[in-house]
Amino acid sequence: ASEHLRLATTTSTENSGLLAYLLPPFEKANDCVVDVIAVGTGKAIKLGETGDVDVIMVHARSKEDKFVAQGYGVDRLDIMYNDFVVLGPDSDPAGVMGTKDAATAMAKIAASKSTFVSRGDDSGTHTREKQLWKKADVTPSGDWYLEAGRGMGEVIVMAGERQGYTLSDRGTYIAYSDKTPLKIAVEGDAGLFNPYGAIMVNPVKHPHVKVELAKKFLNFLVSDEAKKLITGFRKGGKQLFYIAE
Amino acid sequence: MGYLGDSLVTAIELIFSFDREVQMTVWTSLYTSSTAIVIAPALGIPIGLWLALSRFRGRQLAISLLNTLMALPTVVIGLLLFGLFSRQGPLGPFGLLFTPWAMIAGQVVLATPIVANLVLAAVTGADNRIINTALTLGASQFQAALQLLREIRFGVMASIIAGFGRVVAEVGVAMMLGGNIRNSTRTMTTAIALETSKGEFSFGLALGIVLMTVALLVNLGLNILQQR
Amino acid sequence: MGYLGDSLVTAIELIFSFDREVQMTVWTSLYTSSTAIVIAPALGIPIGLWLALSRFRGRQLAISLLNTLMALPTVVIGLLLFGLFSRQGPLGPFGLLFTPWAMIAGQVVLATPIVANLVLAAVTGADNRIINTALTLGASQFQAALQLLREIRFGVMASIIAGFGRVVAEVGVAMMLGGNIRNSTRTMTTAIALETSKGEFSFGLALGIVLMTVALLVNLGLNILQQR
Amino acid sequence: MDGRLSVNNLILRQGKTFSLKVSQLELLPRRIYALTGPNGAGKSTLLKLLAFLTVPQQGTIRISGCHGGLGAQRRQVTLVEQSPYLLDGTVADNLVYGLKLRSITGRERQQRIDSALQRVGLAGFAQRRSDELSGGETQRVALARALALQPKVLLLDEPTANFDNMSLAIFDELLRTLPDEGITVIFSTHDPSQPERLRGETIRIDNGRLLNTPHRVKTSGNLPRNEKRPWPEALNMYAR
Amino acid sequence: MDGRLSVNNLILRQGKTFSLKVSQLELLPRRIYALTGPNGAGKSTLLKLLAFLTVPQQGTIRISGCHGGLGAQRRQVTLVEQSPYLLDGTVADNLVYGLKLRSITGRERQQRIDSALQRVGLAGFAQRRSDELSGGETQRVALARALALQPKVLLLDEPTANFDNMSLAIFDELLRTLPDEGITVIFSTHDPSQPERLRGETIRIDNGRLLNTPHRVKTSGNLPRNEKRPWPEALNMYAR
Ligand SMILES: Nc1ncnc2c1ncn2[C@@H]1O[C@H](COP(=O)(O)OP(=O)(O)OP(=O)(O)O)[C@@H](O)[C@H]1O
Ligand SMILES: Nc1ncnc2c1ncn2[C@@H]1O[C@H](COP(=O)(O)OP(=O)(O)OP(=O)(O)O)[C@@H](O)[C@H]1O
Ligand SMILES: [Mg+2]
Ligand SMILES: [Mg+2]
Repeated sequence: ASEHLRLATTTSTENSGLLAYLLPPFEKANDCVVDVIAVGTGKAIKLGETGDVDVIMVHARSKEDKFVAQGYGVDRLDIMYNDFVVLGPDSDPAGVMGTKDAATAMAKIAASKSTFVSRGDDSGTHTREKQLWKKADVTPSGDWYLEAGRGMGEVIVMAGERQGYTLSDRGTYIAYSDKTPLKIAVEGDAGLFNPYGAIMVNPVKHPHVKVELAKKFLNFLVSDEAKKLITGFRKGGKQLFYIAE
Repeated sequence: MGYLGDSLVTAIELIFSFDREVQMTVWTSLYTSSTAIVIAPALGIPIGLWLALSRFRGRQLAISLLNTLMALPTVVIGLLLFGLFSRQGPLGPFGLLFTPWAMIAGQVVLATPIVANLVLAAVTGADNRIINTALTLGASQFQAALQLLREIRFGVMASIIAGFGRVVAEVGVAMMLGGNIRNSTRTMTTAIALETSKGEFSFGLALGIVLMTVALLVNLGLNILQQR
Repeated sequence: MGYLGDSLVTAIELIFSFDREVQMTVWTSLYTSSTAIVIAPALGIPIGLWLALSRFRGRQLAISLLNTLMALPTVVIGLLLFGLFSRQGPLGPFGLLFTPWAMIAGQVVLATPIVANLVLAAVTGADNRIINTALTLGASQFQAALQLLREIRFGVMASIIAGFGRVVAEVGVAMMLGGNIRNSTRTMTTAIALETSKGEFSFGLALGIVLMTVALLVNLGLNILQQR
Repeated sequence: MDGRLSVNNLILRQGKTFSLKVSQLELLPRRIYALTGPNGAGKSTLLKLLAFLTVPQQGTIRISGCHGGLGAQRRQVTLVEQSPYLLDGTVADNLVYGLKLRSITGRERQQRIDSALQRVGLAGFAQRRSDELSGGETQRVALARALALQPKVLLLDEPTANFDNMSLAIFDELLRTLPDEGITVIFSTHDPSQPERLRGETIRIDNGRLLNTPHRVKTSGNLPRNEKRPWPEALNMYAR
Repeated sequence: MDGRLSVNNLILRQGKTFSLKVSQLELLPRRIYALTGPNGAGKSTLLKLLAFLTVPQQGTIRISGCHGGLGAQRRQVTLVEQSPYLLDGTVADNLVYGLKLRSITGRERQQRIDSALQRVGLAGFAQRRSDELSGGETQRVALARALALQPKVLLLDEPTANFDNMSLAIFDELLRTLPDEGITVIFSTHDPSQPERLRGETIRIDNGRLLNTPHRVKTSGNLPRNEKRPWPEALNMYAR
């Protein structure tokens, strides 16, 4: 008989285990259950548009802004960020291991026609990848560029199988680190930061949205308690998410 | 292949740990599939019977259409019913999306053509004296059809088993319409898909083995039922 | 429901635009499924025949196991064969992973139990004089079995159509073993799944309509074949 | 008078060449009729029509004293087909089926089953599986199954084709008693002496046309041309 | 001598109560044998064994001059079942099937089909669909289908049960000529006069035991107790 709040979010937050760690205190305090629907960024936004969830939490800033601009969402909040890494095989055919600048590394990969596996699914990660190609002034195409159209983990596995490069969020990479021969080739570039935002679905458009609970949830996400939980969350001994300042 | 052994061990552990979450998932899988496979034959058997026994213009086309419905991908069913159950859809106000009922509805759509087609095939292959025998012994058309079904029960049961296999193994409908919500609409298959996407291959496979075990038990039960 | 109309229009546009990428996807779906549905009956029909005609201890259990294989989720098949085809797996050196061949292999695993089960059901329901008639007219055991299949061809065809529907509609195997690579292993269903995950529901549904159209054409073809 | 079968202007076309035409036929209650004629004459076709199992393209069949539709009329009549289908299960299951449909239960059901099996010489066969019977046993079970229903009209399509001589004697005996039980019997046969033995009236049919109707002689005026007339001359007399 | 059927120490148990036992039986080539006995005596069971379609639990059946396995022996023998199954398709398809398996093609194939249909009085039936035949027509097509194969041994299980009188005459005529064509015929029948008409030797069977063997009289020593002996006394003589 406790109230249900529906949260559509990306697979990366759910699969990392963060939500299972972050949500129980909120659920307990408010006597509610948060139903997590973990899908691709695009689909999460779509579920917000159709009003089938109360809150969305995604990482694709441009799409989020559009979502709000079109009146589907209100109260966008920056919650946290993690970072992307460029992964590559030990053999490093493009010679990018240890490069500090992501765009340069991407250019090298394209120039050497080393296999690169793309998410190809308009996800947050894919959007970022496209930005990087643009910055590197490359239009990727050809046999070396595989557009897989799959989830992050699967793409890491595919890149591993094909001994190619790929762009991944750090959390998923850590989860897969013992299942893939790939190593981090590039990290730490500011262009690889990956902010997550949470947005409430507009109750004017969708009157059944549980405004009270959704607001409480958004407030919780930016509360000190949540911040402590997020920064304290470790996987394999590593911190995955950071708080936006 | 390395993870196969791990998976077997994990599967056995999972089965005997009586982990509440695993039990819940098994239960969700089972009761959605079972409900669907009670409803689907209620629709599919009459359709199959009717297509097999009646003769009308366009019957061949109708059969081809029914065949085609067996090729309906679960994602497409998911999309279609999403439009129905979503807040903006005609059934939106009932709030059925992301509940087991939406999943059951999708699974019924999935299984009905299978049951109908296989019943059609079974009736077509049946002895054509059955109906007349029942009629001349005093059966009504409906009673004669029932008797026909009894005579070809092996084929009818095969259609139900095929339908059950299809719905218990499907992911798309459960994902789209159920939402894979933990402790609510997470089924064995969506859990497997989730674990696989997390890279937990051996855990995914272990859940697969649990699912197969459950399906085997169901089939053994049905088999015993059929023997009688 | 709003996007249903959009989808129909988009589907018709897609079909008549002769978009190269869509054509490629249709073609990949068709030729992997078709190849699989040529191989699966070659395995499934003998299994079904044998289970139907032979009598041995444990036969009932074998049938239940075969029934259970119909409940094998595509993701599980994907996981199993992934272990086989991956670089570290026994067949790794052949580099079959993420090629159509791996998909075909998975689809064969998926369809074979369906074909076998439904052939088993058809034979069980068949007139039990057929085999003896063929034998006494001079057929060998093998020729008699062939004649039996000819007599119950409606049931056999139904099993193949069901198998075809299953593989052409499946996503898991194509995703796991094919990799959904654009212009290479992307099938209709993986494309639909992708568009859906992007939130492009109406485009996904449009692709679904295209897939149904293709499946209908195939089934009409099979239907004509069967009529002869 | 109840249980009178009237056929009027019946036409049924079947296959490419065969047509059955019966302009008029009256079958009186409590009588025995024998339907004779060569293979392919239309005996089985006519019997199926009389059993309301096929619907003629033209014309009517009516059973007097019955004011229901097809289903109600069908209940008055039972046909034992030339090659009868036994329902899956035991012999008893086969006999029970029609009784269940008529809500006949308990002692009466058991009595009818026992008596019917007795009458066809198959007492003790109740628990035999229906697919483990010999040809003649199968035919006799089908006959018992019909007898148990006590229909107004009993249609038998070559009921004794696979009977042994003992069963044949039993059958003849049995049939003679049925009119007294209020049952009209119409049976087809190739045994030239059977109609006489049973004191039945013979209806002869060939090529889909009746060569005579009972109770009065008819000219062969409506016999199609090119008719082969394979029926032995010796039989060209009307029984009884 | 080729085509001699020898049965030795045969035992076949079937169902709960029935057993067929034949200690010794020799059937000579180019002869006609009639198998008679009441319903459920075991006629069909024996014929299926002789056709190598069932395997006995004990004992052997051998056909002389044939040194192959079961398959090769089966090719020498053809059984027309009591209730024959016609393959889906036309009458011609049914006759062609066995000929195809024997690689008989062209003119000879056509001749054999035409002649076989002619012999059973069904000339012109070649293109009829096999599921649109009357009972007697079906039986005759099955007979023609077997004749076309020209087997060494022809087994007929109540072949004339649904025959009209004309066909019966044709059949009798036909059967008499088969021995001259080198064919041994074994047929079961309930028609008491048929063995005599065909000058066949009668083998009588009851309750799974032979009451006589051809060529010599046998005591009923191995007849089971409680035997009902329903066979009319008048027939207790051996044909020919
Ligand atoms: N299902 C059918 N479709 C078309 N024609 C049929 C069908 N059944 C029978 N016929 C034809 O109709 C005619 C009459 O058949 P019917 O079975 O009534 O003959 P019958 O008098 O019962 O013969 P029999 O003594 O051989 O049983 C035959 O020429 C037969 O070939
Ligand atoms: N499949 C079976 N399983 C068990 N018992 C059977 C089976 N078929 C026949 N029987 C039994 O075996 C006995 C012999 O049957 P069979 O068919 O050989 O008799 P038949 O002499 O041909 O009789 P009919 O004259 O009635 O054709 C009968 O008691 C019968 O009930
Ligand atoms: Mg007939
Ligand atoms: Mg018999």
